[in-house]
Amino acid sequence: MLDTRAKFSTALYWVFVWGCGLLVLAFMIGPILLALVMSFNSGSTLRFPPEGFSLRWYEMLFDPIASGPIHTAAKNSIEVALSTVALVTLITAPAAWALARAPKRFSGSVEPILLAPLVLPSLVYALAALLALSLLGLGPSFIAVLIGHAAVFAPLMFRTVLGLAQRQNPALEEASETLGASRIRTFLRISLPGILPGIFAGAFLVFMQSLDNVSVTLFLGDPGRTMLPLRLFAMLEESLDGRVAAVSGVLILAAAILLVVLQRFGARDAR
Amino acid sequence: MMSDTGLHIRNVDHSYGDKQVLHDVSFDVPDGKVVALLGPSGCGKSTILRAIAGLITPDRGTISLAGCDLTRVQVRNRKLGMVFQNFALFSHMTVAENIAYGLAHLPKTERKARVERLLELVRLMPFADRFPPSLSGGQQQRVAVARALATDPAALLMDEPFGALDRALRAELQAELVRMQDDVGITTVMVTHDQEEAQAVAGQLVVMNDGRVEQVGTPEEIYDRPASLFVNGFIGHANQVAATVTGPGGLRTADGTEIAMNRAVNFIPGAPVTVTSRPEHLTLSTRIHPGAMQARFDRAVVMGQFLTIDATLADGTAVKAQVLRDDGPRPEKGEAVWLSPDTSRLHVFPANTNGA
Amino acid sequence: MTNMSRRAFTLTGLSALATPALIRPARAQGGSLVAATFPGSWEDAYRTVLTPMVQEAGYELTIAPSMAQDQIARLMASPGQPPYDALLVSPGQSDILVKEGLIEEIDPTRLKNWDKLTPAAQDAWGPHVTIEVNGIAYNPEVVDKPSGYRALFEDEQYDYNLALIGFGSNTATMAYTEINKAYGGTYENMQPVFDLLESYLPKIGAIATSGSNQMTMYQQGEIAVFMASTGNVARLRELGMPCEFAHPETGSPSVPVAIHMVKGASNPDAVYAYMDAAIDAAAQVQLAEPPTAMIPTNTEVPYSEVISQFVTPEQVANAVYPDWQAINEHRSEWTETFDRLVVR
Amino acid sequence: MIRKDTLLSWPMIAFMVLFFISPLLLLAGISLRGEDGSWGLGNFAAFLSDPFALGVLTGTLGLGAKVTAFASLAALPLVMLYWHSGKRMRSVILICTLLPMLTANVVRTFAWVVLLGRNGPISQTIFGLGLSDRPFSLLFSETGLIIALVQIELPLLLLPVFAVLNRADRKTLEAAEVLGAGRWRAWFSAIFPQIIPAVLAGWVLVFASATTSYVTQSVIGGARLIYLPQYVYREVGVLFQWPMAAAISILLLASTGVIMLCLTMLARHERLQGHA
Repeated sequence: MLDTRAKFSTALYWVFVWGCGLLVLAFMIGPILLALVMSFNSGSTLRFPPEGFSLRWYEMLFDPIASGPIHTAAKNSIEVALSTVALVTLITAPAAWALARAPKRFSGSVEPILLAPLVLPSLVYALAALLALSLLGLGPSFIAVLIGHAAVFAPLMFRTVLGLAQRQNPALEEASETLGASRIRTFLRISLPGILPGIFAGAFLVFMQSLDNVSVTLFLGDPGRTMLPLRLFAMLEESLDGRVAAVSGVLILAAAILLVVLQRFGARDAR
Repeated sequence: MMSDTGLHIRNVDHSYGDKQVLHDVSFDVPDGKVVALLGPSGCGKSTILRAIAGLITPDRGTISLAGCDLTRVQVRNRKLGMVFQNFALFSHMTVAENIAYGLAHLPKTERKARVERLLELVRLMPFADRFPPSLSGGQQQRVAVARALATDPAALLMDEPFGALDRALRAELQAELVRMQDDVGITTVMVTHDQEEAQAVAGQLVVMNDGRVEQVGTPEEIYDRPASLFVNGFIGHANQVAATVTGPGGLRTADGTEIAMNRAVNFIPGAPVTVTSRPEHLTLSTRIHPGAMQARFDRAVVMGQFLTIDATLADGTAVKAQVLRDDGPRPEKGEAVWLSPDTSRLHVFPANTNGA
Repeated sequence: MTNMSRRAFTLTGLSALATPALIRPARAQGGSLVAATFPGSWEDAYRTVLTPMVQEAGYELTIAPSMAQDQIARLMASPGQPPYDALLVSPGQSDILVKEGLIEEIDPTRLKNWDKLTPAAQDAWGPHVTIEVNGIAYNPEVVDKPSGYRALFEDEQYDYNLALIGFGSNTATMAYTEINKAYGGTYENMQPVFDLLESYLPKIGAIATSGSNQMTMYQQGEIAVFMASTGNVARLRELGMPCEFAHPETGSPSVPVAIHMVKGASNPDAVYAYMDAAIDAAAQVQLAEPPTAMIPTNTEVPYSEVISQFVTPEQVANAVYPDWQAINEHRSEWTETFDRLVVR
Repeated sequence: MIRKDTLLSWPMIAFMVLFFISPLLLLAGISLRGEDGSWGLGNFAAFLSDPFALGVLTGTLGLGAKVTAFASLAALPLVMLYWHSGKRMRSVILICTLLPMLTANVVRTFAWVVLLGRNGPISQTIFGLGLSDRPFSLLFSETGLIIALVQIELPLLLLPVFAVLNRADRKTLEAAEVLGAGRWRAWFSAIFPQIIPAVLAGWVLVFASATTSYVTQSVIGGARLIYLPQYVYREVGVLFQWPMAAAISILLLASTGVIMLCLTMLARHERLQGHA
């Protein structure tokens, strides 16, 4: 009696773990796969199930005349995203590296400031930044978006680099110095390889987030330069243009490829 | 003592924040000799090693090597080899690359030859292209030593070089280090908390406690003539008994046993002292004996030809004695026994106040 | 500012959010202008059709997509340093602009195409570039042609198929005032329409966040009827959707769209060149075709095939023109009432 | 005084203080400005005394709480599966978790617009099975919004937990089983306590993210559901009430902050319990 109950409980356990677990997994990636499927839809509207297979939306998306504005928006957004990654890397990697070695009291009091943007809504920040800008008599511009993105997304890289830098044995750098290496050589040959996976992972996150951000871009962006997420949302809202699905397909593919590359490269200890 | 060869540490003080961790540390390492810095963890031995390496700048004092003052020299120009605790190998470089790291200034062929020579020295030739994480602890240690020796350093510093290894391997590598030291003959400072290791490898010990040098000497000197109660207890076992000075050569232990020393002690009568004795300098008897302390027999453990005896004095002090197994009595547990010390081997220190 | 009408905020509207100190985007001064247009197909069409024409006239045109309401907000925010040189708005907003002194009367002699405009389009504050005729868009595969506004609320076949939208939309605002009249209300008393909406809410198909949002829902089959302009219907047909346009029984509320010159525009010559291009016959012929299907105001431009399917020049001439002054007086209050009515 | 060893961190600190902290302080300042130019808490009072606005505030916090709760429920079996999985399966789960987080917002929103619609698979299935008398739309409903937000925010909860599980000791589970605990009890008594701090950290992220995800809220929630972010946008972009927008932002910030603080304190407390 007790035995059958125990057996039943164990069976239930595995049904729950595997059954519900896989169900949740499907729930997480289902919508993404659906977006991918829809992008090959041959019909003119985005109904599910799709009417047939075609590459027409991709053709249309890559057509430089029909989709010129999308290309421009993508170019603008990639420009901002790459600049953001560069700026963030420049200020964040050295800071995370230094703070991993700084006295606990110092790093403990500084880290909350550097990590705050992770939990503060970027919308509120965007509003605040816009107010500050207007107070200074400046207008939205490329630089404003760049700085805004850097401020909001820097913690993403800070966290990934800090994690690795903290786990890096400080004796490695000392060993390098006792072996006669200069500070620069020590940094390039010893410290940097240690935190590089963190920089890559962080750069990836920052890039994706910058490319995807709406609120900061919206408030701080130059109205004459359309950015990709705004453009895509306008498309999504104005008419369910199949190109939205095609863009989704491209973005999913990009994310997946980068993810696999990252996994191969050094994600082994990035997280 | 010549001051233009060897490594000399003079009056070094250092503080981390408000906490002073080194107090007026001075000792010398003769050219080509191995000195072990020995002490419990947190005694400042690693700090002094780091000060020698240049990884920290001491608040006061000088460090000189072969006549040159190192105090103002940058780490990378000190030309010292260092073996770190847990080895600090560069895990993203191969064994050969690790060893070659300090040889960037050499031409390629010369560098290659030197790396090969060192690989041979530490017998790691087949592992040249492996990455450190795939090696065993002993092999990693040898890579660390080879890397430190590669630059042909004026002195070698080793921070707990055997700490990460298991016991059997440790003895083997210690022997190997001694062999290598005989070959290379390099001035070496080694930090350890393990007295046996220190004694096995080093000709000179520097015993440190609480940021201070307690005693410098050969292992034998330190064992036989400890300069302090701490050293006495730290190197080998020392039974400690509270006593009072009764006269120029007389003591009375806490339980009233009168001990007559064969020499004068430099304490004024009435001063509280701690008397120490090595286990092997106590003899056991089941009958009352003049000058012997009465104790309760607890147990005896066979250690080869010796018997290690645990007993407890009337005031609760635990005492160990080591006697030859063949002769001597075998009391029952709880039986009263008498322990008589070899008075010529007793040490007398001011009363132990900190309980160390 | 308080009389500024409220508009349900939309994503597209957001893409051109008002900023108080928005200074003109960095660009070469002198030979260029920034013109605000509605985002979406307007923006694309103006960029492709007008930019080369303005360039030919020697000026560089930057199209800044922005909803009419946002254009005003930005202008009000930075007095003396207008972010745009030219605006694109409907009378609802023109009225406010005139009252706030944000735009200038133009000099018609500087427009080559002025005389070709229909008399109604020759507005002293700037030429009308098109006229939007509004009515009801419906899906003939799902519902019958509605006879008018009342049928939408009274005929059961439209239940769960009708989309509504807030008073931010000109199309919707005009529809509501017309419906209100049909149910016995006046501009001063909108209670009848609000009562109607409140009782109808349980049967509503969806409430849209913006005019264009309705088209997305329509495409998805989420709704089958909504208040639309002929341009909306043309766009949906272009996307392959079955869609028809119905004129309401009370007449089709119409609204012209005009280009205005911002007071203090950095380069009036460029603005004139831009206006001229927008009312040029060649441009309007192109814009009259799908997907924009804008009803031309240039008399030399015939109604394109797609436009002719919805309206005739006679219908346009007889269209209903709402009283924007009365609407603007109450609009913010209506917006507020509507928003609170629909939020669950 | 700048310590030499912290030198490299100062550019970032300066950057964040200058470009992140000071605008927020400015925002807090502006929120105190009344319509008539006076200073005070008038905006907050006006917002909090308006039942409609208050409803938006509680609705927003409620949305955050519901999303957090449902995300936790959904996370549980997957976390357990991850724990039992080998290396290969773990990396599959990890990639499946990272993918939704790293795909663009527009993709996820777009997918949900299709999925939740009246002609979407969910509605069609339920209608097809005869469980509903007509096709229905989950779009523009709170249910639909919660479903979408749970999918979007789930990785934020899972990743910190996975990180803990990667380090967790398998032996504790074995010990529990040796002691005779059933599968369920073994998991909940041996493993679950270890992941609690990570779960709390995840909750903070999910809550903060769900309450402020403007885009998803407005596209999936539609016009009939209004949350604080939309309210802020409306004050800025439509009504042009800057100080009011600032005040609402500060309220949004404060409510998230308070919840964050509570959870952090809870995490500390639990950890203390764990040690005792």
